Amino acid sequence: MLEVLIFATLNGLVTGFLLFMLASGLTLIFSMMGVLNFAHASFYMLGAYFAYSLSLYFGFWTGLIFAPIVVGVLGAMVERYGLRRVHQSGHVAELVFTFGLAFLIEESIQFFWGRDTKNYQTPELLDFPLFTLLGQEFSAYRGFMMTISIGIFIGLYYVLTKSRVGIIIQAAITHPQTVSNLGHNVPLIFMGVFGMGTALAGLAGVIAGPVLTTFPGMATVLGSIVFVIVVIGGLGSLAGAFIASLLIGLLQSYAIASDVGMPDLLNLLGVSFERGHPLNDLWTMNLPQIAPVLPYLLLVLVLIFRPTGLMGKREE
Amino acid sequence: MALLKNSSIWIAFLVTLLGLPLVFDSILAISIMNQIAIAIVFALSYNMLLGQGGMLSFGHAVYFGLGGFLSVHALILIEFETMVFSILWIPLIGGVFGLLAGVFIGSFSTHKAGTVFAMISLGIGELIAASSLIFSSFFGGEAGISGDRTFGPTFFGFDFAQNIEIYYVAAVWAFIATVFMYLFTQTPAGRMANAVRDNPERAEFVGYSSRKVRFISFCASGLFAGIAGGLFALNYEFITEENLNAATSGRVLLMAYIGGLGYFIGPIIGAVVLTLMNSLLSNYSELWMLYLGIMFLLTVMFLPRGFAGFFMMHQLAWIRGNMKMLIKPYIITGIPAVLFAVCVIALIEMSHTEDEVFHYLALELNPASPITWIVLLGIAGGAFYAVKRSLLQLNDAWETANAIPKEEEA
Amino acid sequence: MAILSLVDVKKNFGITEIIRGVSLDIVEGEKHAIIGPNGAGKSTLFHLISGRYNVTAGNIRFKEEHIENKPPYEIARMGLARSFQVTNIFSRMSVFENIRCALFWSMDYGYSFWHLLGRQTELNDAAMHVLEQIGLTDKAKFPSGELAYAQQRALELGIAIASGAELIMLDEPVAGMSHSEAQNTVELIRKITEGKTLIMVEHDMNIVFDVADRISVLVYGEIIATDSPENIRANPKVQEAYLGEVPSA
Amino acid sequence: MKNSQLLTKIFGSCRKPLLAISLGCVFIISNTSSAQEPVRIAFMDPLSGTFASIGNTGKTILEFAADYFYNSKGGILGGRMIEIVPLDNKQSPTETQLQFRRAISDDLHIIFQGNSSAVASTLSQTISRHNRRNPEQEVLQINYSAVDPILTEDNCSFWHFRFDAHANMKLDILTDFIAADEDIKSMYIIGQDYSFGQVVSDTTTRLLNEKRPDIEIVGNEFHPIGQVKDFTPYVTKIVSSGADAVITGNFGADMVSLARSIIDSGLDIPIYTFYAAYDGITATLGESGKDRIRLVHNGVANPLPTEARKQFNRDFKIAHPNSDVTQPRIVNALQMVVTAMEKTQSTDPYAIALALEDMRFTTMGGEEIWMRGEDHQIFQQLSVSVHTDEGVEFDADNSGFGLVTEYQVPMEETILESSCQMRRPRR
Repeated sequence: MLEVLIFATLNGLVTGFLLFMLASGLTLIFSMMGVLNFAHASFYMLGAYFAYSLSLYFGFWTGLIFAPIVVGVLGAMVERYGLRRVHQSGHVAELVFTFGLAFLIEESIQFFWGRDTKNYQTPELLDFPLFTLLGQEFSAYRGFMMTISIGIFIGLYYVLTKSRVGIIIQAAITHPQTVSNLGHNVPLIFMGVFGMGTALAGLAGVIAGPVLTTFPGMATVLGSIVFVIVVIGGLGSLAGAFIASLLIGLLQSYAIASDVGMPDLLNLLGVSFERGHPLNDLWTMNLPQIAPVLPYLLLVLVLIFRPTGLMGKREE
Repeated sequence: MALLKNSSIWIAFLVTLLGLPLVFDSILAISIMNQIAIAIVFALSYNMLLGQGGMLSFGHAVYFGLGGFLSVHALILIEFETMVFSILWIPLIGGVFGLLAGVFIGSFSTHKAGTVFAMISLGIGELIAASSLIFSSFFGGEAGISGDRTFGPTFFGFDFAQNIEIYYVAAVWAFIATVFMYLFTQTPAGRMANAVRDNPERAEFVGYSSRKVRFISFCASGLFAGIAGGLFALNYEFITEENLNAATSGRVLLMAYIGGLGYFIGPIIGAVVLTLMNSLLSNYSELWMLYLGIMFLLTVMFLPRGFAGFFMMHQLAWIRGNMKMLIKPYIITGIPAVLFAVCVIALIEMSHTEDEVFHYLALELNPASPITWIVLLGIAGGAFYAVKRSLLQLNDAWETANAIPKEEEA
Repeated sequence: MAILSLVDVKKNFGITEIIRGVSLDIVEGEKHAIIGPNGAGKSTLFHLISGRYNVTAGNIRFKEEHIENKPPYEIARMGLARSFQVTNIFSRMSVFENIRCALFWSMDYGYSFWHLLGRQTELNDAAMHVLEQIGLTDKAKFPSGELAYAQQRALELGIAIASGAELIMLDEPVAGMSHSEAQNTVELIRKITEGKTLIMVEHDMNIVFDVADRISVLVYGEIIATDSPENIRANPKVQEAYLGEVPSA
Repeated sequence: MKNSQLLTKIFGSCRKPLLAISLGCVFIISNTSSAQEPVRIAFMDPLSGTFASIGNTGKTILEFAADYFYNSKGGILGGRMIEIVPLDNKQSPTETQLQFRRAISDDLHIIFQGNSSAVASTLSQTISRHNRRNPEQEVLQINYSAVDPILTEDNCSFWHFRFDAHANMKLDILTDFIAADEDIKSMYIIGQDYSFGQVVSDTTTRLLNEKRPDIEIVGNEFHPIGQVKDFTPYVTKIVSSGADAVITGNFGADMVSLARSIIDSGLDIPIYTFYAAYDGITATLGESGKDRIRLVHNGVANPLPTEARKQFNRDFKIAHPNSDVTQPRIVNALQMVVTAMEKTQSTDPYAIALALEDMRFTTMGGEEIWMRGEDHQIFQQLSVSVHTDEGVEFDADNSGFGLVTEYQVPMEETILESSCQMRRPRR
């Protein structure tokens, strides 16, 4: 049981950090521009596909460096030529725009790369077990994923708290109006942040592609979860997003690792039902089965009892 | 008074609904019209939330789906004679259940509008879609549940075995639902929904709890979505989990948005256009979803108020009798625009085909030859340039057509 | 008799005290102005009375009933109406609809979804009457968000007074207006508050002294004086608060 | 899609035949070569969206087989060509209903459908209802791939024929194969949380209990279909359970992700599957899955039994270099349907159905297969094959990897009882 716990924690952390790479960009975009970017996970998917194509010709490492850049540039262009135009029509229009964009990106990916699963492999350099614990290997690549994610977190933290641009961005998150009044070029900041955010999502895609499978549905699988994280974490709070990412990563991982369910609860209460009972589905439900929907449950509860999110500082 | 004044439009609407099968009587056409009738009710119910009440929902399919599931269960009960009533009332059962779901979910989710509401609706939508797969004795798992509408008392000898009979049922229900949804906008509750959408704070200072106003709209919207779900159940005699999941919620958002949120007729246009595209386009090209995505983005970018908004833009020019001035510039811009679209589609389709000869409109193109590509690209480029140039003239014409005439200014 | 009375009302935002113990009685039928330098807490005081903010301490009674910490809609239903300093209308609805929405509750429509508005002659006439009063009859069908500024201000007033509330609170009703527009608005205010109680925040001293029966001076969250216009003008504390500057007559 | 078809569809639904003809004549020149009306067969599967690659491959095989065996040799029924009409159901039960109505509208009475048992059972119910209400306009369902046993058991229908072995038949063979492996002492079952996943779980548990009571089922796990980002947490449980083998009914991305996670964790145990080949899966598993992944399927993989079968594969590969003959059962189904047509000299679904019942047919692979009349279930030889790159004459995804058959069971031994009580229409 111990190794299950340890590996569940490790897996949870890997997923959590990965989610944070997506959530950090999204939360910046959301806080500053008020845009809930539905297409954020689609940029993650684009990252994986670009990196896959690059890796075919130049190897994994080139993909790691250039794919996020390409995605970032693409993201900045989307902001410049799409979102900025839609901005005049209000938030709902922006949201609907990103909603359509997600749809279009998925279709375009199927158009250019086809619908098959892509054979995007981990680099040979990292193709060895980092350590073996109680018969189970922890691959070096997962260690690498974690390192990159933590590196990004530290880098982001440093940029946002220490650099001038970071301070403007921080201010723009909590007081978007004031910053524009101070004469900063807000559209440029928006474009930059959107580009940065999507590049981070792209990077997440690059490193997740080989282990989580590169296929056209990979954005959908992750899409709304990232949303959930941003909202649970709280509007305008990077720290909140960080905590929520880890929370959700671990929550899902533990839920799958656990074997408890309603039958255990019923045993504890000394109640039992026959198999033919109309609510049989309910009495046989177990935690691993509902693990993927736990984030949504958490989302609804958080929003009902604390609409600002865990660490949110401002309401809309 | 206002009712009487508008009654000619309503009669025209009813006549169109009932008369369409006389014009288009193929099985396919009836099937599409059935879908349209259902989609109209569903999209209008969504517009009650977003367009009228300012509540952006990502989980509206929940009410549609739950209404539909209850309706199919009702059909099953009728089949086993546990209940005896005409299947004509099935949509009402769907509606009542949609309403109940709305009352329950609305009681905690309408506290705020904006992002909080949107995210709660997303969460609830995902939760219910996921539970529908877990509780398979009620929802029937991924295969769904199915019934048979030909049981129960007949209605003037009709047993509803044929789709055309169900179409008339759906058309009448769609008409009734549309009338009631319109009338709702003409009541104090409907107007306050607009007021709360525009300015929830001020609404409180004129004596209304914005939460309660939202709650009423939300329940009404659930009711009509449930009716749409009931119509769906009658039409297809089955329902599955996919009818209450996020994809269906997304589709109704697209319908309402593309049609035009601010106008009562908008969602109707959206429902018709999207249903037609969905059922016709998909058989002509594998890439139809790509085109749908492109069209959708272009609509959001260039027609922010949807198709209805685009038509309404011409109201002023129409009133001033200046529509004539616009026809020529529209044609001048329209022709290269269509040409551009045709070429781009040809290029996209050609790069996707495996055939040696690519049939396109009246042409037989050779995808292997670079000349084909160059020519198409050239035409597309030229057309694009022509559009850009003529847009300026169109803009001028637009300004003149809408300009305030001299005497009015004075 | 006091229609509205505040007893030691306090409001803190975090550690900042904005209102520091305000006590004030408004007599039924009087026209009362609240003046004070920027940041004195005038708007905050309005928000506390009308229910937008909860009080930190103290109590507020309107017609002998406690209204502190009640939601705005309940206070509004008791007959207290207000306007806003920043135009706050239902911008995507027509001018007529704006007024009609303000009338629903007072004409007992509640949350009705069974009355068809087209048929409510009395309601519609009442709305048209308000439009007449504020001079927007010819703009009835116009989208309110596209009105000129002064007209929006007039509509703002119209929404506040439409319900026929006994106590009307106006937050800087003439802010940003030209001299002649302001004069018209003052006339309008006088006309529509006939026989009612008025509380007004205003910076333009001409108007304040023109309209008000009594004036309270709010400085740093405290009322330093409440008196007739003449006495206020002569009050040295007031003069000091205005940086030694005697409010010009 | 051909233009004449497109036009007739547009104008057909507009009831303006004259206009359609006058506009359509431009294209007719190039498309009407034979005077006789073609025999039109619908192919209804996902052709767009997430599952499109499987559907498109099926369509390609069916079209190729029709041309290869019949159209290039002068057609059937005395010179009529076979025309395959694709209908895109997006693997959605709702869309299936819409497409079914389109099929009726287009006068299509034979529908090939394979993907998803949920879709197959929706279609079967819809067809039964339709045929009952519209005598003389019946439709026949040719199910070439949906394996939920219920379709030929409790919910069997006269109008439904299945040309694939159902899940219980396949599991019977697979568990025989597992039971023969003395090294396996414990088994982990993991699958998607839906009907097929549950069938795999229940049947495996039951059969292993009968055949090898000493094999312990150390895990029986369901995960939501298509929603799992990362299978590592599940694999952790597999590792800690100490299982000697894994069995799964997963398909698509869920299959690839699961296999990849198992391989990445360094767990070296065999994985028994149904759908772990072709459509990009073989290429993605590649070297890392070699000799570890086994599939149960009908017919045989490498080495292919007859020269005719090999030649078919080669010719297919020439025409469609990026596709594979993933489902030879589609070819069997087409050949049997055509045989039934020729035998009755008719395209009437009722006549075809009667002719198909208890038909014995020799495939291009040289084996005799049998369509049982009582439940409309095909019986043929079943195999277990391994994912490898050695001895692979016909690979998958052009990856060099493919399937090599390790274990074969002749048709007679695959026959199971059926609980089907068929309601037969009267004519």
